[in-house]
Amino acid sequence: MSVIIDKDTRIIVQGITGHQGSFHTGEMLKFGAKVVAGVTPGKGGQKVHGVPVYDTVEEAMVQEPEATMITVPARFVKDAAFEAMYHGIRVVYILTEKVPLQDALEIVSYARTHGHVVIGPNGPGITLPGKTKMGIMPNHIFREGTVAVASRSGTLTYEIVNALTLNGYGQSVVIGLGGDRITGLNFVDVLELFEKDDDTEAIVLVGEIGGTAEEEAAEYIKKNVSKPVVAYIAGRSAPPGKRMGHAGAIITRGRGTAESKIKAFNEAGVPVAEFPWEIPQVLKKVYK
Amino acid sequence: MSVIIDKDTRIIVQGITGHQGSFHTGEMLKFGAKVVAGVTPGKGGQKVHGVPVYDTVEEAMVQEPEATMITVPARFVKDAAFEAMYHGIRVVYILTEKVPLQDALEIVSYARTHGHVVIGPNGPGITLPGKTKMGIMPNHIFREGTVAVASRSGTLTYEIVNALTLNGYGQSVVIGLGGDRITGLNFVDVLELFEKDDDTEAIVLVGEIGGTAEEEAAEYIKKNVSKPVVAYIAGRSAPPGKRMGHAGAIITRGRGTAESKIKAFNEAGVPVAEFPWEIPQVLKKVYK
Amino acid sequence: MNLYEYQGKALFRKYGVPTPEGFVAFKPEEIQEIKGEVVVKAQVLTGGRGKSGGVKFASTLDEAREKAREILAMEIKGHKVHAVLVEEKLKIEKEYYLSILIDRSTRSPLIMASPEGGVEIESVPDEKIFKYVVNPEIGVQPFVGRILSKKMGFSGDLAKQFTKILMNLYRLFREYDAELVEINPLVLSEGKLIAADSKVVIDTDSLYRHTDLEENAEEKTPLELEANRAGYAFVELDGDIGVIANGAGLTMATLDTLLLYGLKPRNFLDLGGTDSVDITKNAFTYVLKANPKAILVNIFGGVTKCDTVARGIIAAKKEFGIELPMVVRLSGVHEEEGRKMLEEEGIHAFGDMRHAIEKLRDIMGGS
Amino acid sequence: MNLYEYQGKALFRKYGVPTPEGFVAFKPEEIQEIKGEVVVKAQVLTGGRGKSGGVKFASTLDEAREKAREILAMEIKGHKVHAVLVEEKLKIEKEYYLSILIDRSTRSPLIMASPEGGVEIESVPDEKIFKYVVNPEIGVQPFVGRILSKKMGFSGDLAKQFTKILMNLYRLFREYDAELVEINPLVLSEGKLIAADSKVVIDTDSLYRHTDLEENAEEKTPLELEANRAGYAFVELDGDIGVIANGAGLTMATLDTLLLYGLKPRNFLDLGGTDSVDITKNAFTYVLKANPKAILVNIFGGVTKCDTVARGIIAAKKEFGIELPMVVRLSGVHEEEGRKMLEEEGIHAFGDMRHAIEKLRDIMGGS
Repeated sequence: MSVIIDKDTRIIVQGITGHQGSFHTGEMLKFGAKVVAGVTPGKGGQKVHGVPVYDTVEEAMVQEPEATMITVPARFVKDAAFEAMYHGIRVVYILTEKVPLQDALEIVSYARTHGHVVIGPNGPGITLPGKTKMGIMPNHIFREGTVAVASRSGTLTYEIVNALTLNGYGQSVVIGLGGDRITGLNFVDVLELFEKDDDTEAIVLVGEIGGTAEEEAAEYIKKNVSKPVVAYIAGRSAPPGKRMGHAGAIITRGRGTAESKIKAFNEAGVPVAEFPWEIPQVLKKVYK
Repeated sequence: MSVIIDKDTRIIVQGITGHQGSFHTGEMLKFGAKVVAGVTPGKGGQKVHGVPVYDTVEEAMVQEPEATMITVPARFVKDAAFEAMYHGIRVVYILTEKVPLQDALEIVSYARTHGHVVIGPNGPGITLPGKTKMGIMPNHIFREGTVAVASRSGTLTYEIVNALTLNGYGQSVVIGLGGDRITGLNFVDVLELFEKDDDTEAIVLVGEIGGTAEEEAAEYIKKNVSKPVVAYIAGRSAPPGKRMGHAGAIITRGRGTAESKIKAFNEAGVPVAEFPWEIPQVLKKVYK
Repeated sequence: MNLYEYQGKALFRKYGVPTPEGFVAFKPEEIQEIKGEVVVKAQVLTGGRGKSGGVKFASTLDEAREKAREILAMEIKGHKVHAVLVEEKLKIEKEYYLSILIDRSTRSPLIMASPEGGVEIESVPDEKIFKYVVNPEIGVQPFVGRILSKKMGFSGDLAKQFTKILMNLYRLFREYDAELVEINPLVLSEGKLIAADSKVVIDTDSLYRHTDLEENAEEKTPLELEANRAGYAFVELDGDIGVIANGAGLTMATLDTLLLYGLKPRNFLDLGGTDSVDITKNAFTYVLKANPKAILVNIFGGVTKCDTVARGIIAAKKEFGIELPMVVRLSGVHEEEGRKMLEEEGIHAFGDMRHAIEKLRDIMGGS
Repeated sequence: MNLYEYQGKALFRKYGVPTPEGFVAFKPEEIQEIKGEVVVKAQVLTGGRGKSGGVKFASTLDEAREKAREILAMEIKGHKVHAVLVEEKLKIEKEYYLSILIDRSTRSPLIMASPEGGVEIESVPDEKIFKYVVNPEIGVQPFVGRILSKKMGFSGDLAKQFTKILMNLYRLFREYDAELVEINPLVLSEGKLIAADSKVVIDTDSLYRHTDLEENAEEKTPLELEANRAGYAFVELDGDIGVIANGAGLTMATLDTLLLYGLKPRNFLDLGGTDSVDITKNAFTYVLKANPKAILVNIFGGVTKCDTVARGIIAAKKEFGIELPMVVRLSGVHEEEGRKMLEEEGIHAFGDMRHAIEKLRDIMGGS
């Protein structure tokens, strides 16, 4: 089965000749990903780890890519994402951080109404152990298995995946949704995919304070998810955010805090681990 | 069967309290159309031919409309069309003429990627004799039957429909695509619908010079249309348009003239009538 | 509405599209000073001014004024020269072509670019014209500039210049409701891409939101203008049958039919969808001014009441004292009543188009 | 980035959102003239200035200067007053509320409007707050103004004013990359709707394209600013354990865990995803300036090389002469090598988070 991408998905890397682009292309290839092309304006004709580089996505389309990893500077992300979508690339993963919010809004809004999937911005990507990887998650922490992980964090995801692997829980898929306020996928979107995925038997959600994605996930789980779900929430200790002030508070009306998220998960029958390393033990209570 | 709308389609009229809106609401009701509401800002609470008027489409949604006829001044059309689409109204028929081209472009472009059907701007609407009517075609010229008509003109459509009726050819559906350079539907779109429509056995296309919609229709008919098609082309006598100059000529490269359209239709096995009143005789040669 | 070159270039500058330095002059004396060698260009709304002598060079003020005087006195393809544009003479290294227009069949803006500019674009082979269909929901992002730059052979700084020009031109196209913006040639001069000419066509239906643009009347004949201002779609033709019909399609079909019957129309006049006595009556004003030999009225009244139309025709006949042969086709609501009224006034009236036109042919003695 | 009221109002005026007449003054002497009665308002990036005496009225120039002097000397909720805004005193007939912000869950701009403005919006019941989710592909067309006007009780000219304000505010929101634009109160004064206050928050990540906006430093402590400018996500907290970790999520989880173990963090410092000796080393500069009692480093090295991180830590210890207790968790590529290097320098090093924090607890004598 596949979740968003599968082992045969042909991937390009926009920004492949940059430090990150080049390094992670190598890592992805080692993991078994089919990286078929790279794009960097002005660098067409080069090769990176044997992968041909093109000046434009239009030219790279000869390699028939279905997914792209975008790792260009923040101010060029909107351009790169629309370049990919204009040419029909279905999956757009944005690694770059500090993408302007309104740019993300435009990208995600267009994608959702035109049948594209956006992962990120500002997330570690998606990994299907034993199959493929698009992103920057470290290769060595994974093990093929039946637990799907979705997370709003980066390093904390690795921490938890690592704990799962060390405790014998392999993963069917690990998705980093991205740490920004507007992301292409939220928990509800991926829960729907995980529930349908034959390779997934249990689900781990790694949330954090801010927004109401976890509360919405809890609602969704109650109604639509039959597989066992466990969670971790980062940010219990954080002082309430001041940025959005009163107006922000109206949208959330008391939701958005760690307490609210933990309560919502508990009410949905989702146990929440107190410490990141506890995830495997908590999982054991609900899943073999 | 239905083509875009059917006898049960619930219709609203945006601009119902205007002269045209009010008059044609009455005519549509006489024809049997289910006009369930009207919208005119500031006129909420009134009735037009017994139809309740609301200030906003949002309020009119209690009547569960699926289609709207827009007959507001040209500069307000974009606003009205997006108001309808925002609230999920599927079919948007724009009667108004002189809608700015870029407004039409935005409306049509949004509609096509979001599953809405736009009829017009600047066309007489759609009539399904014996079933329903949305638009301004005169009620008395129709007769229920098996011939589908699509036209880029207004009055010329009536002329031809009238000739069909007088010669015993009733109509399954008559659509006025609209006379503007950007319209929601073109011949290819409606040919696809006519081919699928069980009530339609033969097709009449009324084209005119400019653009390449007729040439594209001819190509499409060759490959995809099994039902007999006949055509009329207006504008044989017109001097070549100067507006778009050389650049326009590049797009069309000699197409777009009456000669080119007639030739394309003939090559697709579509007989073209020389005079409007000849359509029934020409039709008789290819259809009972 | 076509803009003059100088008007189009003013919009270019407003949107950051580089143009040569220059100014417009409506009289030779308005040329006060020139810097170095200049080109003096006729401002007319037609092509081919170069071949007609409408583009001249000058290196002194006197010379520039003299050339301006010559050009301002010219008439090019029937168009009086409106003004001259006096511009620095560019050192041209290469000429390109760039345009954006509305493509009806994809219902999208279409960009066309060619490395072979400075000539009529129809003469450039298809494989040398690079096309890009703009998705209006995406617009023109920098990547479009990169795609076309590559094909045009621009790299480095030139690719950046080209991308900027393209994006700015697209903004102009959208914000000024253009049907066409064209730069031919876009010239490479001392390392800079510069719009050496401009062709901008603004959608007439959008003019209410561009009150900064003056109306350019010259594309139309004075009679056309007069009729258009009165609300009639009116075009002068070179035949002798005055035509009044309703609906653009039916009016076109009427002209077509006349020609097929060997009769030549003097005009196109679309009454529109109205049914008022006055609107019908006043339409005759413009048809009569065109001095036709006969008049054909072809009304398919959908919801138009034919008796109203008949009243308008009769009022025109009386008020304007029309003696010309007149044939009327009237079909629709109250058509018999309408025809009866006309017959009583000695006007030939028919219920169908064919018989009306055949009658007219008989009157005119046509084939 | 929060804008001061006067900065927000400058943007309002630029976008045609009416504001009271007025000017900003950083010193009392900058007030040169007043027209009629004025209000002198503290410019601070915090709410509740009214209750704290930061809003005063004056009717003469002397009085206005005196009030300005008082206010400029104030500190409101720990914020020094940055300036005063001197504005005409409005005749307030009614106060409304209007805001646009990004709603994460619909991934769309959200408009909120209420006829109960002038109070903290949280205190207004939900049924009095009208929400409209903007489809970003449609934007805010006039119909949105009509929908909300009706709910707000505006009709006729007021509905037109409100619609115009709403559309202009949305343009500002989009073009200035705002996260929030808020008018509270939007007042009705002598038949006009006027923005009597402004709250505008600009997305920090977009500031490169808004070079006209000055950076407002006051939201952060000087140490935070210094660390942020050096590229570290850094927030001061009120505990005593200095924290360096990598990744926002892991850093947050580290703070959470410390608290659950009875230890209070002094700061949040996210190293980011880099692995250079210098970046690791320099992070200690800011942590040390916060005077912690101990330091915890928690690195889950995905692709970060742990020996590099270890080298950075050792360099910091030596260069800055760190004597504080220090516990390091290092996991990832070359982790054993890294830990060995640290142990050799007398730094406690662990491969997992739990044991590192338990060690720290033991050192600090916590629960």
